[in-house]
Amino acid sequence: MADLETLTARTPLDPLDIVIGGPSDAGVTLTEIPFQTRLVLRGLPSDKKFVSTVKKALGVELPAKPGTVASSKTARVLWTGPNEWMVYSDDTGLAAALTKAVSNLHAAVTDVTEHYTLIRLSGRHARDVMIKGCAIDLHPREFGPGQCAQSHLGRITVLFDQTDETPSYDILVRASFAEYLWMYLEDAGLEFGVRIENVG
Amino acid sequence: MKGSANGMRALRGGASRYSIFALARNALSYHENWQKAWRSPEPKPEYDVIIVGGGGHGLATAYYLASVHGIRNIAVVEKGWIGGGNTGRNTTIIRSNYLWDESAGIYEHALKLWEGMSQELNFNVMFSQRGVLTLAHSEHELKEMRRRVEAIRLNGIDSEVLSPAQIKQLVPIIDTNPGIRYPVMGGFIQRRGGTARHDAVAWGYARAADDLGVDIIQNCEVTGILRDGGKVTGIETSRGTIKAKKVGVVTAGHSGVVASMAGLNLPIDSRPLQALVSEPIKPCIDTVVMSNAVHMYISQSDKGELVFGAGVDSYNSYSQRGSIPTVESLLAAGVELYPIISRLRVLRTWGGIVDTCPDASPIISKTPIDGLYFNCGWGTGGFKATPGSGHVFADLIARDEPNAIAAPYSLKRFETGYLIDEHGAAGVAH
Amino acid sequence: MSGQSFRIRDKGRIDRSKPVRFTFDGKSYEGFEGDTLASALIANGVHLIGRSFKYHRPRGILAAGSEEPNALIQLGGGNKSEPNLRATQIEIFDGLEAASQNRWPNLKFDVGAINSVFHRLFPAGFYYKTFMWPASLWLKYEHVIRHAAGLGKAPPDRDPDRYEKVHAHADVLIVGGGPAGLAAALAAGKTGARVILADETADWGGSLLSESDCEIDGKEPARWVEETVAELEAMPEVTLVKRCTITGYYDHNYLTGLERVSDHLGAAPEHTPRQRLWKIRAKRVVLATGALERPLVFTDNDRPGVMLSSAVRTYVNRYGVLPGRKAVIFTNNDDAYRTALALEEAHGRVAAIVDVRASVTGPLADAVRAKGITVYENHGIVSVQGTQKVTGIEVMQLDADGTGVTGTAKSLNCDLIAMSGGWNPTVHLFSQSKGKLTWDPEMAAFIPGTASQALASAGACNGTMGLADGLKEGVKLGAEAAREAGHKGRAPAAPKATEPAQGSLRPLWITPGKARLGRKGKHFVDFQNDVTAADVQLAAREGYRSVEHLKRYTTTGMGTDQGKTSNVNALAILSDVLAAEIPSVGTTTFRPPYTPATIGAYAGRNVGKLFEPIRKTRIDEWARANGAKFEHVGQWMRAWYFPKNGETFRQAIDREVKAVRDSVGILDASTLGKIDIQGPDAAEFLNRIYTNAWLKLGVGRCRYGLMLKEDGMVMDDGVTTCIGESHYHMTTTTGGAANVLSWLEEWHQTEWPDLKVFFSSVTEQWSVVAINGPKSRAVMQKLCNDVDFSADAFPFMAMKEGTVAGIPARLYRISFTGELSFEINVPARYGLALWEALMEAGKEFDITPYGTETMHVLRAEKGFIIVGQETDGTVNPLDLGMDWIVSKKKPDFVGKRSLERESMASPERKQLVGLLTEDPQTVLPEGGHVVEKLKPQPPMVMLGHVTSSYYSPNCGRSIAMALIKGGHARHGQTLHVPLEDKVVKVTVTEPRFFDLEGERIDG
Amino acid sequence: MLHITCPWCGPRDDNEFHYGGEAHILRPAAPEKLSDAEWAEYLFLKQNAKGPFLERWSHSAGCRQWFNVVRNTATDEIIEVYPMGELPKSPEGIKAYEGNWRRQSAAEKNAKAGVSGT
Repeated sequence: MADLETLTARTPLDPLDIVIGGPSDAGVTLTEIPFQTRLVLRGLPSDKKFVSTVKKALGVELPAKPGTVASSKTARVLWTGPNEWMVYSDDTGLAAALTKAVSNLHAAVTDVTEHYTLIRLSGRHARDVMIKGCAIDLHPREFGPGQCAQSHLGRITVLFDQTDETPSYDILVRASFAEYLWMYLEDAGLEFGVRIENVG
Repeated sequence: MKGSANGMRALRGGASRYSIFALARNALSYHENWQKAWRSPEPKPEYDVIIVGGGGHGLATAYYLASVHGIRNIAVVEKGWIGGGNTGRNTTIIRSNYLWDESAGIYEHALKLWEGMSQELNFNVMFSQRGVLTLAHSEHELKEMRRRVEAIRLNGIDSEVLSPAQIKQLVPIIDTNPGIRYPVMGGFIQRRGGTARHDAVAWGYARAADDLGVDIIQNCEVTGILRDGGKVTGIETSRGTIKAKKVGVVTAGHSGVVASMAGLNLPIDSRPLQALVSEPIKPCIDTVVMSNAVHMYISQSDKGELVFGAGVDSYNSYSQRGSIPTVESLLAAGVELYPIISRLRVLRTWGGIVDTCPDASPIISKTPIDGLYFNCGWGTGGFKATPGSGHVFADLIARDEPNAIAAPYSLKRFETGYLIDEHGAAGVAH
Repeated sequence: MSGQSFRIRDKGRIDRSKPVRFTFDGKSYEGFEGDTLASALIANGVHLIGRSFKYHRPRGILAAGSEEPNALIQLGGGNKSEPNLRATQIEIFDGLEAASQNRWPNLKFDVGAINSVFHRLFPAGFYYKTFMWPASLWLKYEHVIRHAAGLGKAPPDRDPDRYEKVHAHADVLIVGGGPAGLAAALAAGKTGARVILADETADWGGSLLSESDCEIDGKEPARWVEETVAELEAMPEVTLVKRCTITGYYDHNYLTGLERVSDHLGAAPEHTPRQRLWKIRAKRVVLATGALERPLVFTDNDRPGVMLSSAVRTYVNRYGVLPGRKAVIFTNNDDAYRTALALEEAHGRVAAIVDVRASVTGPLADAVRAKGITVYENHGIVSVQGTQKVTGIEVMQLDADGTGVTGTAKSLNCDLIAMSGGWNPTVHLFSQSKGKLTWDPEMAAFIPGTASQALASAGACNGTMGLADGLKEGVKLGAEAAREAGHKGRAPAAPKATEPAQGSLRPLWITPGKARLGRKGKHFVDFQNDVTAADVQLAAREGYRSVEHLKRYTTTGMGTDQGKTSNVNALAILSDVLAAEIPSVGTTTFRPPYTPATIGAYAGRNVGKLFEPIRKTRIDEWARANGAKFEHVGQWMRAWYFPKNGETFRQAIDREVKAVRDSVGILDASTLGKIDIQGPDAAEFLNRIYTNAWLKLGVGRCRYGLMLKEDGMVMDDGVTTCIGESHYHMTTTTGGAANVLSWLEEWHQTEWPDLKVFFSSVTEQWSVVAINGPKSRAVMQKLCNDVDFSADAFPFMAMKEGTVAGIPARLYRISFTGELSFEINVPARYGLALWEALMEAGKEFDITPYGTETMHVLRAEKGFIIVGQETDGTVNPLDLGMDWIVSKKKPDFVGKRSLERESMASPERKQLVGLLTEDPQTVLPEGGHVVEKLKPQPPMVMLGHVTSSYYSPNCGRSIAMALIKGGHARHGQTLHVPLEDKVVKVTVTEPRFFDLEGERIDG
Repeated sequence: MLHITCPWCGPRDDNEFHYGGEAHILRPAAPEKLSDAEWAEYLFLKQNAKGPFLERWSHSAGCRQWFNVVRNTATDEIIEVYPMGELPKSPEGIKAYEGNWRRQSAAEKNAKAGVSGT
């Protein structure tokens, strides 16, 4: 029931009643991207059948290099472990399709769309905000678009990838930690000015 | 307990006895005539008992062997300087309000000895019974606290439940706002608990033991444990071989290392434990306050430094240094509970090595080797136990048989499964 | 009025166009921008700054940097007040308020000074020797001692300022912005390496800013500094951080730094942090931390007006102030002669130079003599006149071996004594990094030996004292470090530098006085803690022969300066007494932080609402809006109960508990841990992890499982469902979720990697609503028409998929209450919608929302355990009477072998029982302990404790569960629970109280 | 703060990792064949070496993978990182492995006799 979705779907940040807006020259902007399809894909890279099947289904080769991202029209695939990937997509049917594709292989597809939400941190000071709470070296020489990492941010664990040179970081956070992360980023951004672009 | 604990037996007669009068008298001679607190003799070829480890526990063991059991031919061998291990690195908290009967037994035994220590040793260890307050921050912790308090009370040990209002009165700098993440929902205090001057404990026992003829040998590292078949015959040291009928090992932080010299394996991991002090400030907290939920405890030294203790670091290490995030979260918790400390400054941080057992309880035990005894695995509880540990260990060594207090702490328990699980009993969130 | 009568007309780097007003002890003064509080006070002729810790002796300014032991200040008031700051480090700003410490009623007249009258009663460690009788009085003595001690005061309340943290990474971190550090930074920067250069002061250049008698590449040192800094600032990969003290050197080249971002501005602009904690991981580190000058230990060397020689030069050349109008230089080396020349150049007068060396020659000596300044060779200062400010001295000739004096004393008038006892390289960070120090007899100091991390020391901190050599070393090591970090590039040529040549020094650790040491006047070693040479000797005589014993017994080096000016002097005096070589006596270990670091900076933003995450479910907002009371469960906030207006806790719970059994109740169970398990070997894996059998669980079927630790103790429990071919959905306790997932991963990866199975957490993928009670089926049927809810079609412990209120859902027929019950799982975004739909549909049955407390009561009525309440890590399944779930057939599972130890089945173990109080209305306190033989008062033998206790409206009485020794054999026995105020009589029963036949499960 | 190189994610600060204690403690394949004392060797006894020590870590804040590390517990220097199921290759690691009393323990013999993990 489509209307039900629009009427009642709630994102983990909705209860914060966040006010959209802020200075136009803000050093960072914050955006929530709540209901994008997110799938945990498990399988063995050594399993040729698995790799080729998945490539067909996602339209892109699974990133084999730790901390890298591969993108196609349908999906963005982040390396999260030697036998694990995080798949982002706007195709709501992807979960079913992918599950079906790998059904008789040693592989697993787990829908975690609701388990997480995604917060996009962008702007000329985005990196300065990130390194306040993240110990990974995000210097352009070390970390750029197409790279992802799982690490601590403040007091929680997140998965993030850099999506452009601005820089912008898409930070995937467990739904129940989203409120904390949002408050954290807002506070950390204060000295540079924060603009909120979208929530929910 | 014989002589020692009840009898305030005056050691050191006359000139060398410490008192305000002695101070005045020596002032006249510009303090040029004070005797050595302890001799630093050359090791003899043989002793009845050798205690390996010149920390508080080892020196206390030697003292009680001499004073209670009348054994005088004793050496304490220390690889560095006495009191240089955990004795001189801990946060000096003393209490006996433990959950299990066995723990209450040993720690209360210790506390009773603390209460007469300065007088017995004629050395002011500054045992300050300012009270040790333990906080509860959730419904779950309140329940755990109630369980603990009831057990302590029925063991005949003093313990008192305090309301947040009473806590605020006792510790004005604490934030009792119910809205914070770890609200102060209650607590219990052991008024007989408190702190002591850690170095003084080692020095006091050393001086008293030395006075009874015990040889305290510093800068003497044990390199081997000599055996004849199943019996111990002495030790190899950096200063040569020393024979002995019995050897008691009390080397907190290095128990595993020494055990392996005797071909023994212990159920022990050695972990860093960090602590720090702030710059001295005028008195602002008169009690020791512990908060297990946020892994921090705080007290204020007589010099005015705020003394903070953290939780044990997660990995094995002998480097006497922990990980900085442990300190960061300790101090965040500090500011959360005591907002006024934010602008104060950390003066000194350090790490000790704690030997932890799977059940977070110590080992006071005979070993498969006749005449070889181990006292170790005190984890973070070592300092408060010092006199009790030394007292029962001396008894074990002298009689080659554990008394009722020491018996539960045998190595055998890891085989049978009769553990005394103090951290298990701390409970997990449901 | 400009009271700056000690300001030098044509010197200093202060900005005379920017006067700054500040107060000290309430009196208003003027200084200039660029002044420190110390230099500004000197400009105004103020030299009495504080009182010492023990004897309350008047103290002035000893140094010009962070090593200052005396001039400690309480800065500001209210919640921004800060104790124990060094006047030498405080940059003044308009409106700054400073106050002296540790004195009463005021600085000039301090009652505490009485201590110095009785000083002979207070030798080192006196407190160990007295205050022992009667024991009961110690707390009283202690009270007095505590209030006498303690320096400054904490602010009254919460800190209004912000603190930041930043993680930084560098190819090369250079610590110290003096000549060597700047040279190193330039060399490293030119290779394109990522360089961080940090300095603890507000200005680049370090010692160069204090010198007027040297040149670099033919330029004034200050010019060279400006040009170098400009060049560095132009390099994109070079980060320059001023006012940043590198405080700690930890494992694997991890260093911390504290940057004072806005302290010098008085108040931080909005949102700007006050301070920032840097956490730096560096591939290579170059230490260029300089050296600290040593005081000389002579009679009454602590009087205001006695200063370190280099500090005097700094005040003259860098700040343009004259610390005294007539100076005496007291030294054991040539460097102090530069101070004499600097003073002369600044129109100050130098009464004489007193030098302990037998004969002094060389360019500096010649220059001084050329100015007509008398040099007393082989002499020492034997007395100092003036208590609140030096007024004069007496000098005498030293005897042959320098342990006594001969001849007659000559008196000299002076108001300043500039002393130099040589230099200690600042090896603190090197030592923190676990590097080994070695003793350099040439300069009589410790210098870096073998390093144990990827670092190098350049310049004075390496014992390289000459300017030219320091610059050369900086350039070389900076380029080397960059190369080792992977950045090629040749080292540029080192700048040429000229400065007066210097001869060697004579270490004379104690300057003899007229009387025997300790008899007349005091030779201070540690100024802040009032430790004298006599104290050090006393400690050694009493057998405190290790350096650590010395420190701890005398407290030397334990002050807020951590012995920067005292440690080596103390060590040397100790080794004298022991007649041992200094290196053999050893040095003390240096511990972080290098200088005291703000607690708030370590806390950063992890305070208040950001102290720790609080996790909420998607139904939380409804509970809040509907007046729920909450409890913390691990990191989660859970609705505890839902009081209606005016209800007490007990009334609310009774209502909720009855409502569930009479009609229907609704619970937010979303916090339960959920793990998605897939793979052909999933069942086999579960079979090894759980105590019961899992190989034959059909699709759509649920089973309760118990997990043990390898030691046989209960770890976690929950229901796991087979939701498809080799696909399982595991639930765990709320608090155990994370642990269980790591537990599964650990066993899989480290023990059974051959098993084909994958685990993923899905805890928050699903919102879970449990509805319980006879009417729950009716409610379900109203909202879901694609599932047959009849008991046969949808039996207990089954799972079905359906659509509830239009939301795709998984329905589990499992029960934690013993009632007919459904746990509805929907995608989290619809959690709130589902809840509201159920509330609406349940209206006609008066559906009752309930929280964790009612859940606990209901499960207790049925005797279901809660891990963490009935268990505490020391309880095994047999103790719980759950033998039924421990498979006898399976060859092995985690914990099986431990369970077979004789002790695990011992009848003496604490076992789970029910307790019924004699008076059905009495509710036992949880945590109460059970005894068999009641005694009039403690101690008494305990059997165990009450784990759960409630009033059960459904049983019409109180119920309780307890773990007691031999409990299973005690059913029917009468025991006692002695409480503080009363004793409760109880009867032991089965731990089950309601619906013993289990007839309600189908509604 | 230790800098530990996750075999997959590269060098990270130690607080991203979960410590797993002594490595190469094989789980007995037939526990029932062991005496209580022998079982206790597997369950409780530690090597706790001062010096090169073989230990397990898991990158819990990252890829959640377990691996082995040779670390000198006296200096905290990390000598080698190697995968689960393999043995150390560094001389220090090999020495530490072979020198461990566990190699002779009944529990390990029992484990090796049957199917074993790492």
